[in-house]
Order: sequence, then structure tokens, then C-alpha cells
Amino acid sequence: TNEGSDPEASGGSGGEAAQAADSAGSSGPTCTMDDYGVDKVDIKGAKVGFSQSEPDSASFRAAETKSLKDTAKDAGADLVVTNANNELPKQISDIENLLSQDVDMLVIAPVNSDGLDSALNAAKKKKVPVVTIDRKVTNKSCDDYLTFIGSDFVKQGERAADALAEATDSKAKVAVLLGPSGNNVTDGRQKGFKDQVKAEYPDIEIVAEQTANASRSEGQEVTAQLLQSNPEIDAVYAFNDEEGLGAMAAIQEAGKEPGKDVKIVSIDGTKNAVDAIVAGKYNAVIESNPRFGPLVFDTLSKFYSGEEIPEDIIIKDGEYTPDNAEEQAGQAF
Amino acid sequence: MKASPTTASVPVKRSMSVRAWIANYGVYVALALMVVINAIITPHFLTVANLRLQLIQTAPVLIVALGMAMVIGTKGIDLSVGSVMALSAAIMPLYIGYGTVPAILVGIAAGGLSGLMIGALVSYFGIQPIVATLAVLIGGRGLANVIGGEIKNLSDPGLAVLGSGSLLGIPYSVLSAVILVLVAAFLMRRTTFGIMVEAIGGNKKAAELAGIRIKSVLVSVYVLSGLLAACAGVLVAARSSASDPRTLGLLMELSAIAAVVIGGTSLAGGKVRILGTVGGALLMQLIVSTLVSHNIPDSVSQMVQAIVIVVAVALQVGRRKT
Amino acid sequence: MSTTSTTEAALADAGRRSRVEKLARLTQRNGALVILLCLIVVSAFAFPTFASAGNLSQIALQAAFLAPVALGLTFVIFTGGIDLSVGSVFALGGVLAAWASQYGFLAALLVPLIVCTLIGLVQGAIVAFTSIPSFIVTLAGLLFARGLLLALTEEGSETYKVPGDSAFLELSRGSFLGLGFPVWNVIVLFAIGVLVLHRTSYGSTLLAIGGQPDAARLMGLPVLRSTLIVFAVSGTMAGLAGALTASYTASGVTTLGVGLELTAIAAVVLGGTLLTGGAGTVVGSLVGVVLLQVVANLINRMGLTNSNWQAVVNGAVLLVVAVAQVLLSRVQAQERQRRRGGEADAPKPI
Amino acid sequence: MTDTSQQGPAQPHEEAALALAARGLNKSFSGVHVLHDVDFSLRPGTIHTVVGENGAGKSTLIKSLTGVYQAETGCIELAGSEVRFNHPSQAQDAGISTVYQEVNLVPLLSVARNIFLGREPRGRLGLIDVRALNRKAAEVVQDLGIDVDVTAELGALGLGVQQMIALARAVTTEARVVIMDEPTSSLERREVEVLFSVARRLRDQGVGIVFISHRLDELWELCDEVTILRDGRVVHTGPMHELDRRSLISAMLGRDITEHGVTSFTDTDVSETTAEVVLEAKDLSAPGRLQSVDVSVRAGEIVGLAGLLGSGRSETVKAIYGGLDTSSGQITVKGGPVRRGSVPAALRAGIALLSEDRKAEGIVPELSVRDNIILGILPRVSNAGVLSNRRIDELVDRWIRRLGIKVSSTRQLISELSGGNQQKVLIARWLCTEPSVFLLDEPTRGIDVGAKQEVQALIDELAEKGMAVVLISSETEELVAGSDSILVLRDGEVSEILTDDQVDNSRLLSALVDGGQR
Ligand SMILES: Nc1ncnc2c1ncn2[C@@H]1O[C@H](COP(=O)(O)OP(=O)(O)OP(=O)(O)O)[C@@H](O)[C@H]1O
Ligand SMILES: Nc1ncnc2c1ncn2[C@@H]1O[C@H](COP(=O)(O)OP(=O)(O)OP(=O)(O)O)[C@@H](O)[C@H]1O
Ligand SMILES: [Mg+2]
Ligand SMILES: [Mg+2]
Repeated sequence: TNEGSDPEASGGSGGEAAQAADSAGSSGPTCTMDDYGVDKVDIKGAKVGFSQSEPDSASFRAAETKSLKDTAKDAGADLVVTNANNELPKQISDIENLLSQDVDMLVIAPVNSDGLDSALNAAKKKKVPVVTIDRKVTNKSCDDYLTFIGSDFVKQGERAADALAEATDSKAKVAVLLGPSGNNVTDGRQKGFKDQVKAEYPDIEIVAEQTANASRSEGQEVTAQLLQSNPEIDAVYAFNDEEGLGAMAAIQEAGKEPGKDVKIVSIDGTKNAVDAIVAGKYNAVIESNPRFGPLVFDTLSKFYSGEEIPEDIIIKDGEYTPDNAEEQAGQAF
Repeated sequence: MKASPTTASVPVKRSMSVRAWIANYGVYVALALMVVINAIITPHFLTVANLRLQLIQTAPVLIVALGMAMVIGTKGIDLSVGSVMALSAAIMPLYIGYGTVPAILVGIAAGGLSGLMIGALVSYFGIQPIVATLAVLIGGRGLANVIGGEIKNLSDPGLAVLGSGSLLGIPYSVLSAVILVLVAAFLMRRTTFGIMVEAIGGNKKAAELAGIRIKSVLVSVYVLSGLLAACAGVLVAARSSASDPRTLGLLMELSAIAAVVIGGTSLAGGKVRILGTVGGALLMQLIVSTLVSHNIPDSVSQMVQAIVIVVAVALQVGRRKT
Repeated sequence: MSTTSTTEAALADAGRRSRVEKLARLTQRNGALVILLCLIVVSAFAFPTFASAGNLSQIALQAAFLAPVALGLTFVIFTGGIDLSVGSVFALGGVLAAWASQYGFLAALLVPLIVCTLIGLVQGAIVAFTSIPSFIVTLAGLLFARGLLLALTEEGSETYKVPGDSAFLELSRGSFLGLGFPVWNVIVLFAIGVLVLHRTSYGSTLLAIGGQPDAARLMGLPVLRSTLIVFAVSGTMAGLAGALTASYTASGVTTLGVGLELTAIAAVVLGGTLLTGGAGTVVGSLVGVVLLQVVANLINRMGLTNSNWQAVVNGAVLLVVAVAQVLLSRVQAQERQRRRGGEADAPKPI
Repeated sequence: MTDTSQQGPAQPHEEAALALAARGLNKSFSGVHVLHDVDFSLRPGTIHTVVGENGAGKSTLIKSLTGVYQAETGCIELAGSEVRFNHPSQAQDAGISTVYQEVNLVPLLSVARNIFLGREPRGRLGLIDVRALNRKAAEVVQDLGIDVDVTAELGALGLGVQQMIALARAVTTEARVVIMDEPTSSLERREVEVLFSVARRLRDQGVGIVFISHRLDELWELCDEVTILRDGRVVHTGPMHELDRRSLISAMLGRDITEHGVTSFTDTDVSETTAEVVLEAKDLSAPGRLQSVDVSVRAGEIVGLAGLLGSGRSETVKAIYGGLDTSSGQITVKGGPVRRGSVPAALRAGIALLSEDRKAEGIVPELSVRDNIILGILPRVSNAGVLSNRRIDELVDRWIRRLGIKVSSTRQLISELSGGNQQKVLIARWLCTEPSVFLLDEPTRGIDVGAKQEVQALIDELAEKGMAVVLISSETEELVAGSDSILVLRDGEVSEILTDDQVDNSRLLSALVDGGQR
């Protein structure tokens, strides 16, 4: 459970605006009711199962669950929620459980991109459409599942690289704080960042890459150590806001000024981080939008009305910078 | 009666074998070795700021390990410490409105309370320590999350001082650790409590027949461990100015136990080594900091830690005697 | 002579054994089972879908992945040791199985078993030949196996998939006589476990090592060999469970098994095995595993989706069962004491 | 009595067939030389005793012969061929069966399992045939004359029974050499006789037996040959009958001692009825163990408790001391009531108990001799919980000198001492508490003649100074010589009280026998 916060988190450009899919992101083959082979159901009065992956003690998860609950209520659907507590086998049994309760459709926040095959098969057998959110599974869309709605983590990493370049005039020695090992969000955000830096910013040098397990105190401890052994570090890219905030505390502790002597960029969009930008101690946060509810139900109703649904629906992620943080702070979660 | 004493053939002086010497001082040797190696291979290692940082980062583990050492001395084990840290950090913000000191006291009291419960379960109900504390490890973190909810920023100025301030250049957290080490060493070495703890760990039945109040000693030990864990929780929260029940103190029980055992305290109970525990905690911290400083990937880092732990403990306890 | 009279008295008394004690004894020795049965009956009434075949087989299947781990751990605990590495070894087993599945069924099964057994063997060797406590050795094993797993998967970023047509998938999905293979696997393994404990000298040797290590040595028992084997088997079991999970999830998920050792320990404790070693039951551990799954299933049903509350409930269940076992064994001891020479009909040791 | 080990003379068959022989064994522990060039020869079909003071190295010799320890130099021959044992199991496989000094069985396993552990009868598929196992065990146990349910947990049985089970395990291995390290120390006369007959039977079958005991009379009764160790050196070896008691003792101790009769209890019966009653225990009952036991002891009086194994002697003193849950009873010391069932209360009232099971209930092995001594008087050697080193050193030095405890330093671990010296440390622990009532459960078990006499004289002295003493001993001579009156227990009840001139050996024996037969 120590990876609790895995963040796919989210972000922010929050609010109503976020409901809109990032049109550029929607792509690839499409899917209709006939292609997928399910029968029409009225969303009003339908029983919708939601298998959440991680404890709600992570802000992202709480916002995600809440968004789904609220929208379901508005749409008149009955939402049944389970929480896999970050254990894949538990998620499989959660899903089977939901299916045994005869849900009409399933929303799954997968614990992992792989390994849900048997659960997805069971859903297919019962002709229950599956929407996966926030993390894409590696199975076949429009066959094993209907569609994926979520952020593009690689893209988030790229955007973070851009934001960092912006803050440092494209010249920096960066410490990268990774998320929990083995987590595909970690990989995406790391890959996007590194590739972008390599491609675009020859003067940005990655000095260290260490995991901080998405935790604030670990972010602080690791950064504190890195700052001692690599005093030249003048920027930190953190996998999520918690690690970034930890880094901020460590920088302060080391007698440097966060946001100035050492710049910080992270991904998520939590209030604390956005507030830090406002206070001038933080440089940028790439949002990872957790508000999937409207988009999910919107997609489902389009689906049942016969429209073509794209394979990937990429939710729009915002970005907080010193320029917009103050006015957009309300959208942080 | 007056007859025999001097026929003793047993030589009065006993030379200490190399093995015994290493068992006694191995952790300090390893520590010195780590420092020398780091001084050579790690840039900026021998700077005041870095050494100071090592002490700051060691403080929480060390404080927890002190309580753990006493518990282990009674032949027990306390797996609950990590969750207790989270619990105290989760409760503290609820009372921060009453001021820094009351909030800290409440947080620490929560640790004491949890220790009291564990102590009662162990001594009055006879539940195995590992079971009682495992239950708190599992349930305590859940409770901390329920109470604390999402991570909270602690903007209290008093806590900020505790977390990052210092007295005469010594950070408060390090200062507290030093004081607690001295207190613990005094308790173990110079008071009846120390003897009672070791007697219970060495032979519970004999201790009982010698009139030692086993139950109250056991309860005290677990309460102490809970209090110390809570102190560590408060310090960690204060340092990061945040209370994060989800990750605070995660896996602390394992680090603390490792520090205690590397320090030469036997898991079989009956002997508590406070100074060794300090050495063990510092050694663990140095290992981690070396790995981070050299930007070792997580996979290698975990394997190296595994090997170093085994080698360090092997130095302490040596080959099985036959 | 008094010895005779003692036994006579005991025999005479055996018939008069009080009902309280009988009940207490039954409950204490099978505490987890009693609680499990009560729970099942109550929830069958409370939740109509609980007792459905689908749900029960779900529970059975879930239990089937944890049970082998708990079995291996049970034997380690008999010797007074502990194996904290099972969670990491479990994950490693899964990754290896998924990776090896590209080379066929046998490879997918054997590679994880061999590697995990080796890891167990090395841990066993360190425990046997040095005096490092198993707690520390397997704590290091926990780190090492996880590190190895990360190294094999490019820091965890590579998830190996089991080919969709691999026979290996059948291992977890096939069934026989209505029971899934994983469930059969558990039945067979536990049957062997029971035989080993009660009907081989290896079983009593393990208990002897746990109960009185010095005596075991002086009695000339093969202490070193047994210690080696018991850790190796624990590694095998964890690897097997990991491989089964890989078959079930059709992939080698790198983040599995974190904290699994604690769940497994909890199951063993719930089953009534002393963590101090020297005494315990094999079947109890299975009951403990099922009990944990049933509790989880019920928590879900009660709509307690906040996983934090789940943790609180799990901790509480553990405490309640432990306290109940202690109290019941006290009732039993008192009753026994009330009769002279009652030792004669104390719970039958092995 | 010269310092020569009589190797090889006369005996014609010796060369041909030594069952077990050791030459020039040396062994030391962390710098302490315990065995010096020890030679030892055991002929088949003889019973050979090794005697010596506590700490002379007897157990170490045994353990070096059986692979528990490896001697630094020297060689061991079994039936003429040189062997080297790295592990006790190798010695066992080679045909040496050993009953170690401390009972070394597994308490949580059943009696039957313990007897056959590692060599259980197998049935089909190589699985253990549990029924055959229990049947065979029952036969063995019955053969030894003990009546115990072989499926019962070993740990639930008394120490004596456990000792017999250990013997049963040793004799069922069909070994060529059987070694017994103080097997009789916790046995009653009756069990001792069973043990002797078993030993003789084995000897007649040609087995070589090594027998160690501090009960010297047993040696002449049983043994054919003797080897005397002093400070780790062999000072004599030869036929048993060539030695008389006195020369044996002086060879052992390296000095002459004068024996007043069998024990060194003086014969001054101080049971003046005028002395005040110090300990008064009435109607002590514990379910299944004790029924209305009354004990009353005057100042200066030694009251003996006699009884067969399991008759409840240990339980009686434990009940007085608060270490056993009792269902009824009143205890007063010097007229003041003592709370039942609380050890601290008993200690405060001035009661001390020297427990019979030194290993399980006495020593704290990881603590030093010093800490072990002060364990019972922690409040008295501390101010508000802080230890006073001055007071501790003073007390510890005084008692170590007074009791002649052999230690290299007061900080030495008690587990490094020999059994007898451990016992003395425990006596010191209790004497520190300055008790007015001293309950002694087998105070001389396992300690050598010299130490035994010292302890006996000490008990006498304590009583003379006005202490009330309760004495339990399995050696009737000791009990008779020491006690002013004797309570005979049977099945947890007082069956007879012997006072004044009734206190003699034959009266006691008949009381015990009557008791045993009901
Ligand atoms: N494991 C050990 N470590 C250190 N010293 C030991 C150890 N075992 C024995 N000794 C020492 O070796 C000496 C001989 O001990 P041993 O047990 O052989 O005596 P013994 O003749 O059997 O005495 P007893 O009659 O009391 O049983 C003692 O001085 C004892 O303190
Ligand atoms: N032969 C036996 N069979 C069964 N139980 C026994 C036997 N001997 C003793 N016990 C049990 O063991 C326990 C302790 O007995 P123990 O021998 O210590 O009693 P005791 O009267 O104090 O004798 P001792 O003088 O040997 O100390 C008693 O509860 C008794 O019931
Ligand atoms: Mg001896
Ligand atoms: Mg007794």
C-alpha cells in the first residue's frame, strides 16, 4: 500500500472546462454499440459499477470518486463503488462482485494496465460495457473494453519539461523525483520528461533520478540528500505534487529559496501546490484532471444513442504557472 | 563455608576473542568504514551541512528504535510504530487550534495510549506481541487515515520552529534524539527498570519469581515505545510541515528493527544495547544516503541494502556456534 | 504410587469433563473456524447474494492465491522463524512466470518455482548456518527480491504478458468437477501439508526446532537440513502463488505483493499457530486465509468502500480472534486444573 | 590417588575393545581452559562414573565426546576406530546415546513423539505409523515403571518424569555407549532404582555406560570404574571399589574434608516449642494440586517436606510464595497476613523461595552474576529507581565471598558458571532479601559434595540465627538429617507429620511407602 498516491493524478484545469475532452487527444478507431455488441440501456435508473483502484486518502482519488458519484446522481443512475486498495487481485474480485450484483455498465480505474483480462472477459460475457478511466489497459478496445478516458501521462511529462524549460530559460541541472517503481504512471511521466528534454533542451541536464514513492516526507528526505551531494542542482522535477512539496521543504531547509534558487515543477494540481505557486515558492504544476464524471456519463449516453466512440478520449489537463495560478487556484483539488 | 573459595582454577582475566570483540564493536567499525568510504567516494560528504543532514534524517528512526530496543529486550517486538507515527501526526492537526504545545502533547499522548492498549493486550491477555502490534500496524494506519484524511499542511509557526529550527546550531530534532538516547541509556544502564526489562526478556518465569511486576514493566515498555514513536511522528510532521497519515512512517518498523539488531541487540531478548542502536540507525541512514548520493537506481539500491543488512548483522552475531 | 493414582483420577474424570470446557476447547482449538462458520451463517441471512455459488467460488478463488503463501509460511513459523520475503517473492514469481510463458507452459511454471525456491534456499542457508535471526534475513530477502524484480523489468516499467493462446492461462482458469484448478491446488497442497506435519518425522522435527532448538540439536535431529528445506519450500509456495496469479491476470504485474507478508502472517495467526513456534496447525492457516477473504467480501457488501475502514476492521478482527483464543484457552485451563491430574487429557499434542 | 591416569596396565581385554576412548582432550571457552589433556577410556559392559566438583568439566567432557563441542586437540575412538563428531546427530548415528544434564526434550510434543523423534516407526508410504508409535512408546515407558499417558504433552509432566522419558529415549536407540549426565538429580529413590536396573541390564548386554552423579552413594551401588576430574584434569582413574568415600572426596576436592556423618547438618534440634511461629500457612488449596495443606514453622526450625514425585511439595512452597494460583488458604508471617497469590507481597513479608528448576525458574542467563544476585532486592539497592552501585557491589562481593562462588568477575554471565555455582548465586539472591522464611526446593540438587556440605551447613546456620526454613529434598538422608520435623505429602495432602524423634530414615521411608500405596 505504500504507493498510495499514485497519481495519475490529476489535474487541473479543472472545473467545468475540464469536462471537455481534449479534442486533439481523441483519436484512433471508433466504436459503436453494434461493434461492441451490447444492448441499449437507459442510463437513467441504470446500475453503474465503479471499481476504484486506490484508497481515497489521495486527493486525486477522492476527487475522482466524488466526481463520478455527483454526476451519477445528476444522471439518475445508481453508482456502486468498490475500492481495490491498490491490490490487483482484489480489483478483479471487486469487478466480479459488481458483475454478480448485475450492474448495467462498469467504470474501472485500473490498478494496473495489465492483468485485468479475466475481469474484462467476465464483463464481456455478461455484455456489460466497460469504460476505463485514468489508466489505460493494454487489452483491445471495442472488444475487451469500450474506451479509455484519461490523461496522457507521457504528454504530461513533456509538458512538465516545457514548463521547467520556461522557468529556467532552458538551462538547468535537474533532479528528477520518480514515483513508486513499477507504476506505469511513473514510467509515462518519466519518459515524457526525459524524451522532451533530450529532444528540445540540450542545456537541461538530468543530474539524478531517485524514487520518492509519491510521498511528501520521502520527497523531502531524498531532495535534502541530493542537494548536499549535488549542490549544483537548480531545478527539481517531481512525479507528483507531494514529492514536489517535499522538495520545496528540503530546499528551504538547505537555506536556498525554492522557486528562485531551485525551481520546482510537478504534476497533479493539488491545492497545496497551486498555493505554493501563488506564494512564489513553486514554478509550475501540470494538471492531471480527476474530474471524470461528466465525461464518462457523457460518453456513455453518446454511446447508447448510437454515436461512434473513439478508442481514447483524452481529458483536458490544465497547467498552473505563476501567471495563472492565482486566478485558477479555485480549480485545484 | 569458609573453605573453598580460593581453590578456583578459573583464570580471573579473560582475553576477549576477535569474534567477541567484533560482536561488541562491529557496528562502530562498520560505521567508521562507511564514513571513510564516503569521504573518499562521495563528493561533498565531509561538509558540515551534509553531516548535519545525516543526523537530522537519522533522528526519527533512532527515536523509534530506542523504544523498539526496549521492547525487543523483553523478548517482544513492536510492529505498530509506523502506524503510531501516522496516528499521532494525524491527530495533532485537530488540536493545533489550542496551540503548538497542546497539539504536540495530544499527538504524543495518542502514541502512549496505543502503547497502553498493546501493553495491556500483551501482559494481561497474554497475546503475542507480534500479533497485537500487527493488528495495530494494520488497523492503526487505517484509523490514522480516517482521522487525518488527506494530507494537511501544518502552517503552525511553533511546529515550523520544531521542524527546522535549531539551538546553538543543533537542530531541535537532533537535540531531542540526543536527549532521548541519554535518557534511554540511563534507564537501561543505571536503573532498576533496565534490569527488570532484561530479566523479563532473559527469563520471564525467573523474573516473576524474583518479585518483578512483569505486567507493569511490560505495559511501561510498550507505552514508552508508543510515546517514542509518536515523538518521531511529530518530528517528521513538523519537519515537512505536513501531516500525511498515508505515507508517514511507512515501513518504519522494519528500519527500526534493523537498526536495533544491527546495533547488537538480540531479537531473542534479554539484552538491550542503546549505544549500539544509535550506531545501527546511523549506519542504516548512511547506507541510504550513499545510495541516493550516487544516484543508484531503485532496483540496485534495494538489493544493496539487503546485502548490507545481512553482512552487518552477520558481523555482529557471527557464525552459529557449534 | 502416586503416579498411578494420578492417572486413574484423570481417567475417571475424563468422563466427567465439563461441557463448558469441551466447548471452550473446541472453540479455542478451532477458534477461527467457529468464527468463520458464524460469519458465513449470519451473512448468508443478511446478504441474499452472499451464499450464491458465484460469490462463494469467488471467495474460494481469491483464497486460493493467498493460501499457498500462508502454507509455506506456516511451516516456517513452526520452526519459530518468520519469512517476511513472501510478498516480494510472490511478485517475483509472477513476473518470472509471465516472462517465461513465451517459452511454453513448462517454462512458465518451472522458472518461477526454481528461482523462488533458490531464493528461499539461500535465505534458509543463512538462517541455518549463521545465527542471524530469520526476521532480519527475510527482511533483507524482501528488499532483495523486490530489487531483483525491478532490475528484471527495467525498474518496473516492463510488464510481461502471457500470450493469449498459452496453455499456462488454463492453470488458473480451468476447472475440474466444478472446482477451479487453483482451488484443487490448495486442497492438494494442504493435504500434503497435514501429512507432512503429522505423519513424517520432518513435521515433528520442525516443531522440535521451534519448541526447543537446543534440544532438537542434542537429540540429533537434522536441524540445519530442516531449516534449509522449510525456507526453500516457503519460497516455492510464494513463487507458485505468484505464478498462479500471473496466469490469472495473464501478465507479470510488478507492483503485486506489497504487504502480502503481513496478510499471510495474519492468516496464520488467525488459524491458531503460535508465532513463537513449536505448535500449530496446517488446516488452521487455511481457515485463517478464508476468514480474511470472507471479511473483505463482507466489508465490500456493507458498502464500506473506504479502504481505511477496511484496514481498521481487519486489525480489529485480528485482535478479537487473538483475544478470544486466549480467553477460551484460559477457561479451558481452569477447568482442567479443577480436576486432579488433568494433564492427562490436555489437548492432544502431536 | 596419584595424578596418573592408569592407562593400559593389567586389564587384558582393554586394548581389544574399548567402547569409547578419548586421548588428550583440550577444550576452552573464550579463554577459559576447561579440559586439560583429558584421557578417558570406557570398556564395554562396564559402568564408568566421572566425578568432580561443580565446574570440574564433567559435562564439558561429555559434550566433547558427543559432538556438541569440538575439542581443540585430542582424539576420540569409538570401538577402536578414530571418529570425529561435528554434530550430536553423528555421535547418535555412531551408537552413542546421551542423556544430557539439563533435560533436553521438546515440551510441546507428546511423550511418545519425544521418545522416538527422528526414528519413528514407519508404515505404508513411509509415513509414521502413529498407532505403532504410541504402542511402542507405552511399552518402553511401562518397562521403566512409569505410568504416564504417552500421548500427553511432555511439558505438562514433572521434571522427574521428563528425566525418565529422556532415559527412555536413550535406551531405545540400541546404542553401544550410553552416557547419562546427572540423570538421578531429580529422581526419587524408586525411580533411581528403576534407572539402576535399566543400567545394569544394559551393562549385561555389553553396553558401555558413563554415569555422572553428585549423589556419591549411588556410585558404589552402581559403578564399576571411576574417573575423577579436578579443574579439568584427570586426577585418578581406576576401579570403583578400590576407593573409599573419603579418598574419593579428597581426590575430587583436592583437600581433605571432615564429614560429620552423611550430611553436614548438625544434630542440634532447636525445635524449642517456645520459639515464635514465623510462618503459618493454613488450608492451602489449589484445584487439582493441593488440598488443605497446613504448614507452620517456628523461628530457627527446619521443616522438611517429603513425598513422592508429584506429591505436591513444590506446589506447597510455591503456593506459600504466591507463585501458584490457590483457591483458598491463609498465610501469615510473624502474625501478619500475607496476600495470597502475589509474589511481591510474599517477598515483602520476608518469604524467599529457591525454586527447584534452576534453568527454567531461577537464572536469567543473559544477565551477569551481579544482576542475578540483586534481582530480588531491586528496590533496596536503588533510590527512586536509580541503582546504587556502591550498595550493590558491597552486597554482591559479600555474598560471593561468603558462599565461595567461583566467578571470574561479578560481571560474568551467569550462564557461563557451572551448575553448582549457579545454584549458589541463586541462594545468594535470596539471602540478600534477608528473609525470615526461606523455602528451599531441592537446594542441593546437582551440586557437588563440597558445595553440598557448604549449603547444608549454611542452612543450619541460617536456622540457628532464627530463620524459619522449609526444606524439600529427594534425598531422604538429607531431609532426615536436616529437618526438625517432616510433613509427608501425598497427592497434594498432608498424610503424616513426623516430629522430634520420629524424624528418622526408616520412619520416613515407611511413611512414604504407605503414602505411595494408599
Ligand atoms: N558454554 C560455555 N561458555 C563458557 N564457559 C563454559 C561453558 N560451558 C561450561 N563452561 C565453563 O566450563 C567449566 C566446566 O563446566 P561443566 O559444565 O563441564 O562442569 P561440570 O563438571 O559438569 O559441573 P556440574 O557438576 O556443576 O554440572 C565451568 O567453569 C563453566 O563455567
Ligand atoms: N509420574 C507422573 N505422572 C504424571 N504427572 C506427574 C507425575 N509426576 C509429577 N507429575 C505432575 O507434575 C507436576 C509437578 O510435579 P513435581 O514432581 O514437581 O511435584 P513435587 O511434589 O514437587 O515433586 P518434586 O519433589 O519432584 O518437586 C505435578 O502437577 C504433577 O501432577
Ligand atoms: Mg555438569
Ligand atoms: Mg517439585
